Amino acid sequence: GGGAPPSSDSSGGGGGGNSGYTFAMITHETPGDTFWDRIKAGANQAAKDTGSTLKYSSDPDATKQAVLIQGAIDAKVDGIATTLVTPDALIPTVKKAVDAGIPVDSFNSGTDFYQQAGSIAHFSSDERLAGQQAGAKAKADGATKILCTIQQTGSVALEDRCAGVKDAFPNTENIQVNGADDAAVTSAIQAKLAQDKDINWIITLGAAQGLDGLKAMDAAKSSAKLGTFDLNKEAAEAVQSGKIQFCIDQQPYLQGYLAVTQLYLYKQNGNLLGGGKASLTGPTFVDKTNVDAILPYINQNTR
Amino acid sequence: MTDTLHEHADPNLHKGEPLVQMVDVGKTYGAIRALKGINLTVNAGEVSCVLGDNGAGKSTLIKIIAGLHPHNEGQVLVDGQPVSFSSPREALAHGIATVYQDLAVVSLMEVWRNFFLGSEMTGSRFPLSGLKTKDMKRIADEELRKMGIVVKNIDQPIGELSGGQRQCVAIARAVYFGARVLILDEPTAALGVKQSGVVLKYTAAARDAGLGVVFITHNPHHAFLVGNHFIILKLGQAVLDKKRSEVTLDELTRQMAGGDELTELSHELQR
Amino acid sequence: MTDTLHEHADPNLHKGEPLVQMVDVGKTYGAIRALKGINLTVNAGEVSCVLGDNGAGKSTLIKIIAGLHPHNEGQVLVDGQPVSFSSPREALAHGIATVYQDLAVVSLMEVWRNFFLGSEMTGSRFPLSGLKTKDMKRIADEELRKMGIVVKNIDQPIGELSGGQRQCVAIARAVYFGARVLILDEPTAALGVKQSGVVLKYTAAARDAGLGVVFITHNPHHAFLVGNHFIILKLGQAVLDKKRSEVTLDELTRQMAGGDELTELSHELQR
Amino acid sequence: MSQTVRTAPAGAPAEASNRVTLGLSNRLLARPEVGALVAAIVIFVFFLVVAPSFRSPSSLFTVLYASSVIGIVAVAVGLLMIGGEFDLSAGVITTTAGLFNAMFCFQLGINLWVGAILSLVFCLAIGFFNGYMVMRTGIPSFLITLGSFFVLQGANLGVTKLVTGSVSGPNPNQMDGYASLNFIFAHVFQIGPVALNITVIWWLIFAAAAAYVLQRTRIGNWIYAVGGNAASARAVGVPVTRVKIGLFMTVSFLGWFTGMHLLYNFNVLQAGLGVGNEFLYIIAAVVGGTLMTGGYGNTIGVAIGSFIFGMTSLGIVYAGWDPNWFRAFLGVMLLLAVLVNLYVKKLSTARKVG
Amino acid sequence: MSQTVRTAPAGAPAEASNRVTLGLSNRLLARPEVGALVAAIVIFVFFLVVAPSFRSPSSLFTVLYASSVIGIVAVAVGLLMIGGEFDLSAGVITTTAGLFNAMFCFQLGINLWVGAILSLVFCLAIGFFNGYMVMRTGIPSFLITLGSFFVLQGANLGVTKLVTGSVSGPNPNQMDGYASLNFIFAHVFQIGPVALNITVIWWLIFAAAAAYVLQRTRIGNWIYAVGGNAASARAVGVPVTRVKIGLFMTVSFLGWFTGMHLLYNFNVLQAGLGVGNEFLYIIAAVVGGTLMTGGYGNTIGVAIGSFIFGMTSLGIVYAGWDPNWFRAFLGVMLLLAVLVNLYVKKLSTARKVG
Ligand SMILES: Nc1ncnc2c1ncn2[C@@H]1O[C@H](COP(=O)(O)OP(=O)(O)OP(=O)(O)O)[C@@H](O)[C@H]1O
Ligand SMILES: Nc1ncnc2c1ncn2[C@@H]1O[C@H](COP(=O)(O)OP(=O)(O)OP(=O)(O)O)[C@@H](O)[C@H]1O
Ligand SMILES: [Mg+2]
Ligand SMILES: [Mg+2]
Repeated sequence: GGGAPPSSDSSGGGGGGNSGYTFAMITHETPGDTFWDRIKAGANQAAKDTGSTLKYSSDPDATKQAVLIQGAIDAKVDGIATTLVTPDALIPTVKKAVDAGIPVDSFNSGTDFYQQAGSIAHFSSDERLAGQQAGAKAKADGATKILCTIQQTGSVALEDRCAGVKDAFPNTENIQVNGADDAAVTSAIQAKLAQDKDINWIITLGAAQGLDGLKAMDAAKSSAKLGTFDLNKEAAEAVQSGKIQFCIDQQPYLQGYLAVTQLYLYKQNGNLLGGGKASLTGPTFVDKTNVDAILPYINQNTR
Repeated sequence: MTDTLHEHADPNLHKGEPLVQMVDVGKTYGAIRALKGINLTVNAGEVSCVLGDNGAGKSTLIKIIAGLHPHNEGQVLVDGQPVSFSSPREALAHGIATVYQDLAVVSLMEVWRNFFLGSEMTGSRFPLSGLKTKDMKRIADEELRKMGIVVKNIDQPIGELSGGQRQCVAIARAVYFGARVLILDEPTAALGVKQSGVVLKYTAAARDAGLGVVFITHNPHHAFLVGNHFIILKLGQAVLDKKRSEVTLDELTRQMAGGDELTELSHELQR
Repeated sequence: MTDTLHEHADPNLHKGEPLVQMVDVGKTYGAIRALKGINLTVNAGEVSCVLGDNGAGKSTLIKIIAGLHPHNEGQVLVDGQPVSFSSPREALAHGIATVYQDLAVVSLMEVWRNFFLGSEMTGSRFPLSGLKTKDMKRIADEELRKMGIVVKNIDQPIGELSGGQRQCVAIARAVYFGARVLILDEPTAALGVKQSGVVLKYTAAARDAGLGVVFITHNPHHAFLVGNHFIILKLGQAVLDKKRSEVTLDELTRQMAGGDELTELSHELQR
Repeated sequence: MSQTVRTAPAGAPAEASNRVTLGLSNRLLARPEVGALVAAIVIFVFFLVVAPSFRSPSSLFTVLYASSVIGIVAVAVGLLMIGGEFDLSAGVITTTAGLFNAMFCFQLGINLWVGAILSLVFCLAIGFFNGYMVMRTGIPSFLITLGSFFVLQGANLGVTKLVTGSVSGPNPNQMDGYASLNFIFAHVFQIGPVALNITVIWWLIFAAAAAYVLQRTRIGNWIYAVGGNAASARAVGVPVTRVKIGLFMTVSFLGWFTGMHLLYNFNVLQAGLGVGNEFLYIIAAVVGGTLMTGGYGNTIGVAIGSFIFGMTSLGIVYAGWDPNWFRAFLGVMLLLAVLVNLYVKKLSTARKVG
Repeated sequence: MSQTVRTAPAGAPAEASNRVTLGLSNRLLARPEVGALVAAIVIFVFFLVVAPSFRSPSSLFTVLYASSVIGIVAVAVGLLMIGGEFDLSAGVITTTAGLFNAMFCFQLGINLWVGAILSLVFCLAIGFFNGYMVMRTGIPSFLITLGSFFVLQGANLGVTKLVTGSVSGPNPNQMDGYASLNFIFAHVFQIGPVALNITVIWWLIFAAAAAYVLQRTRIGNWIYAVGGNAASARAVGVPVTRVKIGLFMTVSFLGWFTGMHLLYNFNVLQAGLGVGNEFLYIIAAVVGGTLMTGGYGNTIGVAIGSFIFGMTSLGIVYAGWDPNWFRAFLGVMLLLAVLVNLYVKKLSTARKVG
């Protein structure tokens, strides 16, 4: 495993050693995305710190995610942490888990629905809010027209981000790009920049697409500015060198870590975080002012 | 086999009555001309033989009657009505059954299923009613035995049979279902002497039952044994068109192949 | 055509020398027995004829020699060495060229490409060296003309030719490339009298050039014209195995088909 | 071995001598679904051993449910593949069906039954279009349905955005007709400790019905024929065009059915759902012994193929293997299933009777 | 019309009578790539009209770049399809190639050239494995390569995670050999106002080379033959197994090549990249006139197919159409391209000379 923080021998929340708990984490990850990798890293660290076993599984298709939750119920795990990306589709199954006496907490998406689902706590960033703040930043920077790229067709969370940008700055246009192919993303953004010369700000919804966006601006000789959601090493370095204005960090590591730790503490102590409200892990902005402090954490895969 | 034919033959057939007529029919495949100005009449109770060199257009001719390719020129009349079949199903609906030279069977399917393909026996007319599997197997087996073909297992995929056996299945099927006009494209080519004899007997029986038969062959001997009418094609055109009474076997053979080549050859090869 | 043969024939062939020997060969397809206890010798400068009913196992026999199916029992010797070819390429490397009854050509490819398939003419031995396209077209055209086949366009996909024309291409190819042993599976079945004559002449010429020839046919007349040795198969076993000197055409015909069926038939059908 | 060899009297060798009746065991082995069945059993036992939580009956029912959601459409896709064609729009049409129903009724405020039936008509029209275009133009079905795949995917998103302003459809669970539709398409029977989703029952019914049609009816005969050799089938009078169009419509019918399940089970459908499932259907069919080139296969086999797929993808989770390697395990399992299938088929033809 | 009809003297009808030499225009129309070319021109003109920003030369080069990244692998996939097989692992192998190179050199700190060459060897081994399994077992290539698709996808993720601790590969841009590799695989030539990526040149070279091999060499003849009728080809002595394995290795070679471009152009590769591209390659090949069932096609056509795909997907952006409908437009465009292609082919055979 990569860069877990050098933690002293774990002693989380009053327990420690081998707690004997098995928790299941079920997400809508598209395999091979650095964002989800951070979530897993946090969750794994939390499992290690609390001496629990973590079973992770994922499927981007909500209906199959529901089946995976059902599988966790069948396996009689001690707790379930799940994302609620399509709340209506997942709530019935989550309720089944609750009925079966398995505590469930939720993270990443589904802020407005977690209580209805019977989830004990929720850790997320508000996607729409994040989008609004990004839009506001661009506006303050003198945006005349914003391009917002969506790398996965029909995803609620991504649509929310762009909708947020549009809330803050109505002259925003979306395009769909193929997130599985950097070359395709680059040429699509390049084409859009050529088509609409008014665009002087780009907001991408993933770090890799942000870097593709830089390539596209180079090639199109565009002087637009770019901000992105999510962080990775290269994006952070681009922030450092001023090529990317900001990265919006929702601290995925923290989401994963908290989701598992919450389950552990709930089983161990009945602790609940958030006081009946969702706990926000973001949005936080990484820009020139704070990137130097954050970069080391990024390098160890915890931020 | 004669019983099979009489059972299935249309009772309203009258000898000598024209069933299919081709008037000045022509056909091109894209840039290639395959047939031109063909006149042919298929009468009930008669065998029309079509002979000709390789590539002369014999198969093309019968594919037109069978509804597999439409013709480009001229007219095809069935029972006096001009038709242009757009599918073999329409031709079959007019009682025209065909044994093709090259597309006889569906290799992956069982022998009996191939035999009944397109004319399956079912319990009722309802499209989802059960097949009479047992009857079909029995009949297929019987009909093949009548031709002297004993397949090792009637449930075998037909692709596993030998070339001649496959041909026999196709012929037996056409005879069994051919109610008015029977078209045979080189039926005896892949067959041994014995099976050829059986096919010729079938052909004669079909004729006697009042069917119109079109018999395509390279073998003037076979043609002369059963034919009432002979047409020789060359490069898509008819070069001979005569009644049985107007022609002799020798003339046929000579016209077909530029003379008694075989006899000559046997002299030539004699050691 | 004789020149073609002499050009390509292996000069080290000595008449009467055994090229291919089958000793007690048997073959089963899964549960189905196709051949049993076959002994056959193909000598240089001789034509061995294999006759038999449909499904008797003739094609199976030659597929074993040609390397298409391995045999299950017995031994196949080529030039005295036991072999079990795992692919036709190995058989071809031993100079064994075959015309198959059912898998002759690649329909979508041009006539001349089919003719040279597997033995293309190239500028050098380097695998990416250019094809001698012009020469190949010319030769293919010439060789086909020698058989009396004139295709309308040598660049046509071979699937557009008539059945007999396709067969001719396959035969011309095998003769052209068949350096030591030539195997023909019912080469004359789809052919007219004239083309059949040409094929028989080819066969005789190949024999005279010292090649060993296996000639499979249903037609005892054709067999008798060229054969030195006759084997009749029935249900996978040899029921007759005689030299030319030991047999007459009548006997062959009778053995093949249970007697002079054709003559009988002609009486029966006479009107 | 239990084969019987009937040998005719020596006097009549030409009549029936080497005629063969295969024994039961050989006839069984030769069926397309048996290889898949053996593979399924091997994989099932394997997971029973390595994954303790796989052993509970409720796990089995979860696996059955997951298999059924793939399996229902896979039955139709299997039929279509036996008939020699592909349908790449089979995955997204499920979403189209559900979204159409939900949005239509939500906008007009009418009973969900009306929307469900209109949605069915719409889906059948898509299937008809696919089949008609394939037969009419002669363009391979892979391309035609790829086109409709893209168009439907785009329309799912575009229309949903247009109508609801977001990328997910409206929730129908407060609307008229919900209860009865929910019962038909998504009811869960509690049988003691385990939950049996009604889709499992539907799946088995559809698979059995399709197996009957294939083996026992004239239409089944025609399906094999058009897949095995369309030219020959046409030549003997099989209505090739009608059969193929019917098959495309069957796919869209069962796609609609699955869409109804998704809608009434999950209530809200995202417009991007279903993409990629078309290949799962094809995988299920092929693992179940269907020939990619048509003319050979069996829906019982396809059902087993769906089960293998469902079992494998959940089994890996039950076994708790490293999720990073999930896809690799899945690939290895599929290859194993196919190899076992092949091995069994080889067995069936290698056993001699002569 | 410009056809010539040579009619032999009447005295020798059997010799050469209805022999035909097709005119130039007919011979042109009959080529597999001409339909695609016409379709490409139609779509090109269409976008010139509807999308003003499409008209600048730099837009053309952007389109060419996008086409080349799909097109390089599509050349090999086209060859493979002419040879009668599929490769579903062609998309992910690009990522495997890049990740292998980056991680290997990063871990051992050696020159990138070493890693690039080892990566090539590794990719060729995968191609060999695919081909060998297909030929050895007789399982359809769709299934075998589906298996390797899953395995590679899983391994990309699992190995990267194991080695780097994250799901993206290391950045090679500070390592030895970067400059030269970057030049070969990802250089951008500035020609006046426009930027020409070197991949475009490679793409044209590969397409032309493949076209030469197909039309003018023995191996090309064999490729057509194994795709058209493998049994017949084997019967006349074509080494079917070697040809097919060679084709699979060609696909993995060009997959490796594209992977190198991605690595040296974008530097950091995420492990999940490349999934789904395998179908774009197939689409490009089929739109370019390649027969799905093998035996017919042409790499020039495949290159045009890639261009149509690149042009369509970017043209929609240049035209500024509603992005929600992107996929729907794409689908309609593809169908149109295929229909135009078909129409042209019909024209070529419908013109009479007799
Ligand atoms: N589908 C096709 N496309 C183009 N040309 C064709 C097609 N089918 C046949 N032809 C051509 O039409 C001519 C006549 O062919 P046809 O098959 O009718 O001959 P045939 O008399 O049956 O010959 P054979 O005795 O060899 O079977 C041939 O020159 C052949 O090349
Ligand atoms: N691939 C196969 N699988 C199973 N059985 C087969 C296969 N090929 C041939 N057979 C069987 O083997 C026997 C011999 O077939 P073969 O093709 O050798 O006959 P043949 O003598 O060439 O007949 P014909 O004169 O009709 O061509 C037949 O009963 C046939 O059904
Ligand atoms: Mg013919
Ligand atoms: Mg044979």
